[in-house]
Amino acid sequence: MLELYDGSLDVPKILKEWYEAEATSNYGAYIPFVGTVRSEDGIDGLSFDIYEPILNSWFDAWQEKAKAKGAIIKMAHSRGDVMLHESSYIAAVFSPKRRVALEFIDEFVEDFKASAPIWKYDLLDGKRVYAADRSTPIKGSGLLAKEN
Amino acid sequence: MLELYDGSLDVPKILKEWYEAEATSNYGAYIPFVGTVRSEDGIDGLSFDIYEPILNSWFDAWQEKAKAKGAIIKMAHSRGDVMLHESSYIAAVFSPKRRVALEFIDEFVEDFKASAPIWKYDLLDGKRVYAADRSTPIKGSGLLAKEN
Amino acid sequence: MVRVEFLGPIQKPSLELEIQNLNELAAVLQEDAELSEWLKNCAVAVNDTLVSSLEAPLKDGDKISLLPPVCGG
Amino acid sequence: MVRVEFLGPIQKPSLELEIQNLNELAAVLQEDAELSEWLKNCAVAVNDTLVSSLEAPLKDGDKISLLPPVCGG
Repeated sequence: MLELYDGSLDVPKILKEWYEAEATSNYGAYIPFVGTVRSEDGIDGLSFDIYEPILNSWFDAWQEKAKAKGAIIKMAHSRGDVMLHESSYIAAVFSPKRRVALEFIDEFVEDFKASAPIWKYDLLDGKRVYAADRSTPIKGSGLLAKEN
Repeated sequence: MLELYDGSLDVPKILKEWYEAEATSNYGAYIPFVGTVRSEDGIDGLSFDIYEPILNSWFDAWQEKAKAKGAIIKMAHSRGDVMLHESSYIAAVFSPKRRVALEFIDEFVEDFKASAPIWKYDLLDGKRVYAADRSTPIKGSGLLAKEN
Repeated sequence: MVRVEFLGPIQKPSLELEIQNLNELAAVLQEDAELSEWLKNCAVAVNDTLVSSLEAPLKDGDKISLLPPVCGG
Repeated sequence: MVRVEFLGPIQKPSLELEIQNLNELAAVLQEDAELSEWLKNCAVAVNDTLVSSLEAPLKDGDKISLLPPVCGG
């Protein structure tokens, strides 16, 4: 399940809904990862653009991987502005046993950072500034550039 | 923070309390691990004994380790009976950045399983049966046994 | 006719182009000085599937997307 | 006099013993047939600190705990 929200996430509500939705699915481990906007470099917050078609297919491929190990993944992300100390991202793995969940949440979050088609901007003095220095080119980037 | 409860854990409430307690602490990552009783081998539930003095010192040592990396740990565990599909364990790491939290939650949960002075029993036909086959001798065990 | 979209921070309107493959797209886009820095770091999707080669033929109505470096979370 | 406690699933009442060190404790407990299987897998704490050697001297009032294999979570 992939949920996109305008603005910040209601973390307690989402964590509760996901927990209750799987209450009788017989998963022994539930590991959410919650990402929250930190105060640094004088920003007022962050802002996000999402390209949904590719985000959906990327997520579906991970859901298949999880399924092959008897696990499931859920994810929520913000669109638009998220202010300091608000949260913009939750990913969670449910699995029968702990090792699968502990390994999966790590792999999933790292690939999310490297591959999910989401663009981050700093909110600085009322402006939206692309976070170029913290962004990662998607694998295979540069295809259209001049060879030299 | 280490919290012990009689019976099962109110997971949504605890996850919410912990999230809100650190809302302005400027941690970028919050990773809870939730352990839930699975239906297997015909059990009705699990039951736990805890030896608090050593659990506390074990936990304090981990809190120091976390602090050295700018992180904090919280943990909740049940005493006594916890029935099928109820939860008995939550551990959580808060840290400024994600790598520390992802690595710490894994190391912490694994050491918890190997070292925390908690004993598990299956609830089977109204009896409390020590889960000997899933239990791990604490490092250094066997000190008092006959050498042979 | 194919449509080329620039995603995220590349502030550029879509293009409609008469091209047969991605090699031709590369040639067109490389002439845009503004885009040359982006091209080095952009991934390319055809009809919302990422591609790793310039050779695949394009057909009328295809949608091409340029994806600059990402940072979710 | 030291007190010896058996934790968790070892269903055995505490003992009060006049011993000077853990070597003496080992000798006493090894004579209890019921305990011999537990001893192979038990960790030992003196005053709630786990110990890794039998040599440390015991003093009057010390509390010794035997911890069988654990399984929290």
